[in-house]
Amino acid sequence: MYGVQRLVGIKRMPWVFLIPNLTAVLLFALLPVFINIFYSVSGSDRLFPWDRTLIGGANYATLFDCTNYLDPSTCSRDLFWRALGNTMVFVPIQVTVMIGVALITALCLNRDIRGRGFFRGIFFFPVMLSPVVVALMWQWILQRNGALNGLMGAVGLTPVNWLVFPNTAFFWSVFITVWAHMGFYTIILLAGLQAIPRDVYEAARMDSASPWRSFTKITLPLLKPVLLVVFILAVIRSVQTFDELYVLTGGGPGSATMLMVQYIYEVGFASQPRNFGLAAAASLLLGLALLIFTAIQMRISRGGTDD
Amino acid sequence: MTDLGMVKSGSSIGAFITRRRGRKRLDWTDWLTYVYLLAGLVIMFTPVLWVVVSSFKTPANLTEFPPTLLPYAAETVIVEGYDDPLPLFDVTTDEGETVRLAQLRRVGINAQMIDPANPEERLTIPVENAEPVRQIYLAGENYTNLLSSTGGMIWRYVFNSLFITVVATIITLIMNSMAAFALSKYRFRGSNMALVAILATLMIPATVVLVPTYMIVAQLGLVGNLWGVILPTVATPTGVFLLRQYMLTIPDELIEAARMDHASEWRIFWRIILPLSAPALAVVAIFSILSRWNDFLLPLVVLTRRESYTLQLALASFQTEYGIRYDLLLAMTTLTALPLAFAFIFLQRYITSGIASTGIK
Amino acid sequence: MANLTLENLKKSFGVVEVIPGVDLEINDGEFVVFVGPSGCGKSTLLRMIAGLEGVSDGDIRIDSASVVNTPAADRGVAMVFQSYALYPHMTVRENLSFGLENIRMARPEIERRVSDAAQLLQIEQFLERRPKQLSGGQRQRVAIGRAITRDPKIFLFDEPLSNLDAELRVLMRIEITKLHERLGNTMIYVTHDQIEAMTMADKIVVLRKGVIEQVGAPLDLYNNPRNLFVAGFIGSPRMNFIEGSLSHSDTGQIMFEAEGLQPLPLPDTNPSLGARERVTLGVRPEDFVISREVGAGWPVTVGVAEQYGASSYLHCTLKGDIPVLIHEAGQSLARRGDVLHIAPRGSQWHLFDADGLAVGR
Amino acid sequence: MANLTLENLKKSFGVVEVIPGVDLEINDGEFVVFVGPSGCGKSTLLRMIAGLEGVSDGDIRIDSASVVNTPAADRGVAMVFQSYALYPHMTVRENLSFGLENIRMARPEIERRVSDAAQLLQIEQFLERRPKQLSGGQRQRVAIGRAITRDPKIFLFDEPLSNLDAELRVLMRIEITKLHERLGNTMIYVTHDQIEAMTMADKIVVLRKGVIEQVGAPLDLYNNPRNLFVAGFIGSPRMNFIEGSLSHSDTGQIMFEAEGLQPLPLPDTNPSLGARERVTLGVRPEDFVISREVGAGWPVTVGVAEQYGASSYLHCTLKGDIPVLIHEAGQSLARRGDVLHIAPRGSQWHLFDADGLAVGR
Amino acid sequence: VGQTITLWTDDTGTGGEIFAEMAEQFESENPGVDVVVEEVSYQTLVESLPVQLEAGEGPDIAVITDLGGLSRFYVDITDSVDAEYFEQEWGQTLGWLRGDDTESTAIYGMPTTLTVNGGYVNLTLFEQAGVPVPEEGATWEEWAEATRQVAEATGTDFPMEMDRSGHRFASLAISYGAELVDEAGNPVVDDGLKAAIEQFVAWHQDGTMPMDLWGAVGGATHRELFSDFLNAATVMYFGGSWTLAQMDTEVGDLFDWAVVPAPCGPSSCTVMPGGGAMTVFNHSENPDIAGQLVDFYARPENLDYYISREVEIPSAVSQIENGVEYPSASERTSEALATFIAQIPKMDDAAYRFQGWRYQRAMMNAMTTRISQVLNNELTVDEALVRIEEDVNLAIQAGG
Ligand SMILES: Nc1ncnc2c1ncn2[C@@H]1O[C@H](COP(=O)(O)OP(=O)(O)OP(=O)(O)O)[C@@H](O)[C@H]1O
Ligand SMILES: Nc1ncnc2c1ncn2[C@@H]1O[C@H](COP(=O)(O)OP(=O)(O)OP(=O)(O)O)[C@@H](O)[C@H]1O
Ligand SMILES: [Mg+2]
Ligand SMILES: [Mg+2]
Repeated sequence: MYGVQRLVGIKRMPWVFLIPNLTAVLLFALLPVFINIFYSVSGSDRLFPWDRTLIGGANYATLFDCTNYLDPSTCSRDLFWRALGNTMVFVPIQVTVMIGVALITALCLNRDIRGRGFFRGIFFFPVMLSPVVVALMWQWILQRNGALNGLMGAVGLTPVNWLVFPNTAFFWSVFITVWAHMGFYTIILLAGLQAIPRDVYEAARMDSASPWRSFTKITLPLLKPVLLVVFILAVIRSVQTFDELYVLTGGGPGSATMLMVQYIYEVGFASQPRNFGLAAAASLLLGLALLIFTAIQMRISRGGTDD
Repeated sequence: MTDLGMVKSGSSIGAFITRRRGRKRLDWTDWLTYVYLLAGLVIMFTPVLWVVVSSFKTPANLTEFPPTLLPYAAETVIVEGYDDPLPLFDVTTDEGETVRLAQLRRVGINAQMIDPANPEERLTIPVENAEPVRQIYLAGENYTNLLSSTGGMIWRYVFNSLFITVVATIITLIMNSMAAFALSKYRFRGSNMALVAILATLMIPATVVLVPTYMIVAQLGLVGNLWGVILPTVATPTGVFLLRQYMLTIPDELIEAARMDHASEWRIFWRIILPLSAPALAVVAIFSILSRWNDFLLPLVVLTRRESYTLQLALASFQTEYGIRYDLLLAMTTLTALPLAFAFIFLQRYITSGIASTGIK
Repeated sequence: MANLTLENLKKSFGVVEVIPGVDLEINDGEFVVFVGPSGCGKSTLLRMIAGLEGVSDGDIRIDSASVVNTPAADRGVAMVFQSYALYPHMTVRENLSFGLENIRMARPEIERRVSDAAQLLQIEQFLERRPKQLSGGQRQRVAIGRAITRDPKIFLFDEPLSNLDAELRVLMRIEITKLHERLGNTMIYVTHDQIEAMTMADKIVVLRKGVIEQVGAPLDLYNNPRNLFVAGFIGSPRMNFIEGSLSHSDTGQIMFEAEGLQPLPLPDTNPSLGARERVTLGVRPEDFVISREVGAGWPVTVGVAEQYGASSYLHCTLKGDIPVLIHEAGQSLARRGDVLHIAPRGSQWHLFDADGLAVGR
Repeated sequence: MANLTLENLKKSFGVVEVIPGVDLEINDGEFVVFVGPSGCGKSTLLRMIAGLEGVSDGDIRIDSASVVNTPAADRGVAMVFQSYALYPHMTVRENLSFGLENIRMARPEIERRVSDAAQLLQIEQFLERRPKQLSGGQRQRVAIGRAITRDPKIFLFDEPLSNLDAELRVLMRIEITKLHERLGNTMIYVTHDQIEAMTMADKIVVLRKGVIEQVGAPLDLYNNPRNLFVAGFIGSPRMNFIEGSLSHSDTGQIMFEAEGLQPLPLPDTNPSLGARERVTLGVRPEDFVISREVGAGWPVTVGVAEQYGASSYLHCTLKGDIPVLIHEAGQSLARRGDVLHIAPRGSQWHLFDADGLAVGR
Repeated sequence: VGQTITLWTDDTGTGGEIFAEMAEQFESENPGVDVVVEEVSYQTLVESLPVQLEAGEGPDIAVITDLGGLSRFYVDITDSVDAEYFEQEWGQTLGWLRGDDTESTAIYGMPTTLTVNGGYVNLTLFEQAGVPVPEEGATWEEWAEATRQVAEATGTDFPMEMDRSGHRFASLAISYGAELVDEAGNPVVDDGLKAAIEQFVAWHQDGTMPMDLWGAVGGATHRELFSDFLNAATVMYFGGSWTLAQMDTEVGDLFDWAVVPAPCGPSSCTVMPGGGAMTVFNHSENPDIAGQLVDFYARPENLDYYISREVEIPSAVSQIENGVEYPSASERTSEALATFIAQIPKMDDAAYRFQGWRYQRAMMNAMTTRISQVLNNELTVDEALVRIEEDVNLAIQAGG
């Protein structure tokens, strides 16, 4: 390795360190995106770009083929719009609930209580389960003859066929994704909480601050940078939600829980023949939406902190 | 002059409610915390516990509704003249007595039963009068069936999963930390570009680029090869980000000191930076282990041969067009989650301290 | 206004008894400094007074009312933390008014108090800045301002200047002294710094392992330490200690003898002082009479001669390698290797018995 | 062994010129201390000598060979960093030998050198410990040891003691002085601390904004500062400055006049000193003659009287609110509000012209 | 020089084992050839194999179920096999493998087994309810009515259930007169399909069928709830012949059950055929040897051995006509198999055409997706029909 340094000179050593990772990024992350862009403007179910024919914006036109943009039923690709709509409802709700719950949990775990390590483990445990396992497990619990209905029957409640109704299915979609991922954010928030100096709280105590006021006036503002990271990560992850819901509901009932990524997967992968072009077009639109969101988010957060 | 003293009397009730640690009693916020955490414990853990308990249920016990809390199996008895063991039932006779009989066959609302003590006489009993005799029974055969149904391949899957997880994690750690080192400790043109390029990939859902990724893997001739799963996943943007944030906190003076000590840049990285980044490396390792171990879609398309299957793929093969084998699935789930549970137990204390020190603040 | 009484105050953390029992009376308006080696319980004591730490046993009375069950905020005390503990996300103004808003004080009154405090501490021009945008000294002033706005009966300071550089410390030290003079409140001040203790205190409390060793005015402690610990602790550089024994000379003079050294007559002795086997002689660096004449005292060899410009410190060794530090006013002419002769000046020496207790002259 | 020559050395960061041009000659074996206000370029200069920072223009010569293009490790200089920059994950032994291993030195030779250095610095018993397990002073010694093992021609120290507490600083200061005496290497030492500069240096280099203001022996600078800046910078507490003008008295005495103050005859003046419009009179705190008699000098009012025990500092104000700090040996009897009369002692005063340059007496 | 032939089969049955076992003989007949039989998951065959083939990867031979969809990856093995014998035994199914190309006479592989959709009925419940089991020729409506009566009488949760699968639904649709695909390979959305969907929706609305399958699940996801039948929670379950083995082992003595003849629609009494075919792929380096291996498996004695060991429905005409012995099967299973085999001659041409259509999967996915949407009031039946046609046309566009 010293040989390398002598060869390229110390000035170029950072590139030597960067190249392996950068190569992998270019090859397995950025190149696929560019291939996707090409897919979106070409037709046929052929995998290799050189086998495909250019068709221009036809795929985009198909996606936007609607008679009334306010009513997805009138769109040729109504599922694209429904999935988009669902994503736009799912993401804010799921992220809000997730961050809310994770924050409360982190606050509890940050207290000086017995069994902190144990509880921390409990809340983190689901993060370790694979999405497929999580979904199968909950499907098995929530199905008509599942454990939850058994439990409800046992305590005298009428069993509910949870996954049959759009609203309850949506509720459980949010619940399960929160259940599975909140541990991750809890730990990050916990780390953020622990980074807040203790003496600031003591000062607040001397300053007669009630617990609520120390939370809103001290904890929240000081946690803001971490919350921002958590927020962005949670949004990205939430938009990417796929495996759990695919196994749990397949996007149903109807298309009530079908999110964008599932739509893309079904169009581009699970169908026969595979419509890579349409899937790529949809994914690029999704990417565009994410990009705009991130940009706005950055702008807001930069505007919010003036130091 | 001392209005704080006056506040005291006015807010004594408030003071009582907000009374906090240092007093000998638990205050209400402590109670609230415990209630919340216990509720959390139930919600977070019972499903998992339920899976583990259920993995010991027989298929019949599994499909039962309402489900039983513990795994039960019908008690059976071997009766002379019958090859298979017969299930036992407690039958309430017309006189109100209860006798224990073995069921031969059930036809409609009636069942044919015999008294094990007196196998000659066949009785016809209405089904609603018969209550199966059951005992707690741990169906270890779910696990043994699992092993046999996978044709002894399970160790192969375990090996594959371990190989992918370990190798990918090691490569991830080395590659990410090299990149993070370059991006945190050198000032050079293009460093911002490189950082943005790496972080931008955070936003790309793996599912969406599955097809092109597969194509690239195929072009590299890695289909069916464990490396075809390992290589596309090693350049994780979060890993680079976390490590970089952490390395920013390592004083530059250490590097300068090492340079004055004749250390080459590689040696600085290998002997100084890497050991010092241990907490952040632990965090990245945990995340890498989790995601590699649980990876599903990419292995599904890339790992085509049974010998190259991972545990997750094997798990999925219990859910086919022909139905879900819950008994095997649950056993397998328990088995695949176990190593992670252990990994977590050993590494958990690094997670918070590690994240805390990676400077996400 | 505010007398403070600590009565048999005890504190244990788990099984570790940190403060085994402290009795102390602090009068209204006094400036009391707690000193003691690291870990002796200074902060703990202060935090118990503030109400941030519970009391294991004993009582704390402010103006003869027990406050052990009063929440921190209602005791009428204010604390200035070592790390300032300013709210980093609030402007200086918000920092100053936060406590007042918490007790729902009327807006105009808050503004009046904030601007009064700001004026007093000359931080008016920083009111809209965040703590990050302030220098160390300015932050310190804000921290004090925050305490002032609450108009407390007692101010508590926990090493408030230890994060400042030497020059700023001198300035802030004087400012706090002036503040005390102006406000006239009771102030309790914890420090490691000799100079701060000596120059600021009305009364110094010397602690060792949670036990009060001596209480008194600074010069009182400096001139009449009650024991070896206080003698060694108060004064910087430290008092020189030489072990030896006492005897009577033929002339009735009391002589101090140490191994290898000629017996030295102690000037101004109290004739009642008898002969003793094991005593320690303590002489402060500035309390030696230095001469270049043989016979005028013990001979010492100069090691390092440190010239401060205004004064000089000679690091010397007595026979038997006993180090002796000598202070000489002005710029010394002594060089390494010179031999000087030293003897305690007048009554400026201290004697301690085998138990370390001061022996009256 | 090693003379060091800086020749018109310049450094810019981007467009900011930090060092506009420095010429300096350091002789073999000298102990040179760089002092100057924060940001004046001391560290930059040192790092340029070490080779950690590039040179914008000019030349650095060690033993008359230019080293500007030699890598840091090969210049034969060793640096001791402010934060020690010990490798936290290596034992003391590994810290000491890392640099030697990097140049593939033979094992026995490495061991010999490490044990020599450890013996010299009395850290043999810590060789197997990690830096974390050492106290501040011990760490400092290890840092020095690491420099020693490399057997450099020149030692560079960048504020090596600033992280230690006051007591330890005194000790380490003396140890470094002794080390210098023993090794006899050229040492360059950057510090903020007056005392360190005064007591350790053979030669002090005073820097301001990257420009050398004065070079000389410590007492030389103390007694004969070349300008107002050096006068104010060297010496702690600072020299008192009073602005006024010079005139001749009727008796031919040279008189210093300041607004509102009676003209004061300056003792021991050089008759060639003419009348001047705007001068600054500088008198160090210890250079006042204090008297309680009216007419014996300027009357000052005592503000805070700080009693250090061995000496006292009186913070006084001259008419017109000009602050004057007076040093009194021993324990002063002055109290707040007392009026004292002061005059400069003998020739212990300094005069600076309107440009701040010292005016010969 | 050793030549390696890789063969993939899915891992649900024991097929792989038997193929491997038989391959030993082939290997001894052809020294130097190494046959590697690999059992892969069904998901791999359906989702991953096509992508691999696209990339020129994958096995030499696979037993696949999407017969028409993959036709462009097959290699013609006419020269390696007894073409006449193949045409005679599998004339119709060989056409499925040719996909769009109706002109072709190429032989792309050997259909291995046939699967047949069919209804399982809980006889015990009928008995308890005292309702007679509808005879052969009974219509879907009659079945619905009868099962409703049974469910009501016995307190069973649901009268009928059907796998969430376009393939299952196609059985109903074709019976109702749906053409689904015309001779030219274009999707047909006709009144038959509309009637079938309307009927199907009505059954979900009146509780004849539970929402759990078609209602609660979205997209193209396959879903089954055979456990409902095993738990006697439904009177009739419309699934497939492949569930037989599970029935035999898991129902045991709990109740009496039977496979019933295909219910009739206004148009016909058909169910969908299905099944796998062993095909050789065009990237294979040894297509000749691969073809010979297929030919080897196609030998009558090997075919019989395989079918009887596997307890599957044969696909070869002679076997269907002559019947196959199943020495290892129970009496009830043999009976059920006979019923399944008896349905084969009744199958509508439309069913065969649909099964062999390259865009069958696209159509089936469209049907499952859209019917679920109708069930959840996201679309009307008419809108759904329009969407189904659009979906398939889009797929044809993409595939073209
Ligand atoms: N929360 C705690 N739990 C257990 N022991 C503690 C706790 N806080 C302090 N101690 C122990 O109590 C003793 C006194 O601590 P304290 O902080 O009062 O010392 P101090 O005099 O302020 O020291 P320093 O000068 O270093 O600040 C120490 O031995 C410390 O280890
Ligand atoms: N890498 C850099 N880029 C830009 N400016 C720098 C850099 N390093 C130092 N400077 C600037 O150069 C000037 C001199 O810095 P230097 O660190 O040498 O000061 P210093 O005398 O050591 O100060 P201190 O006593 O605070 O350590 C400062 O104004 C500083 O802001
Ligand atoms: Mg303390
Ligand atoms: Mg510096």
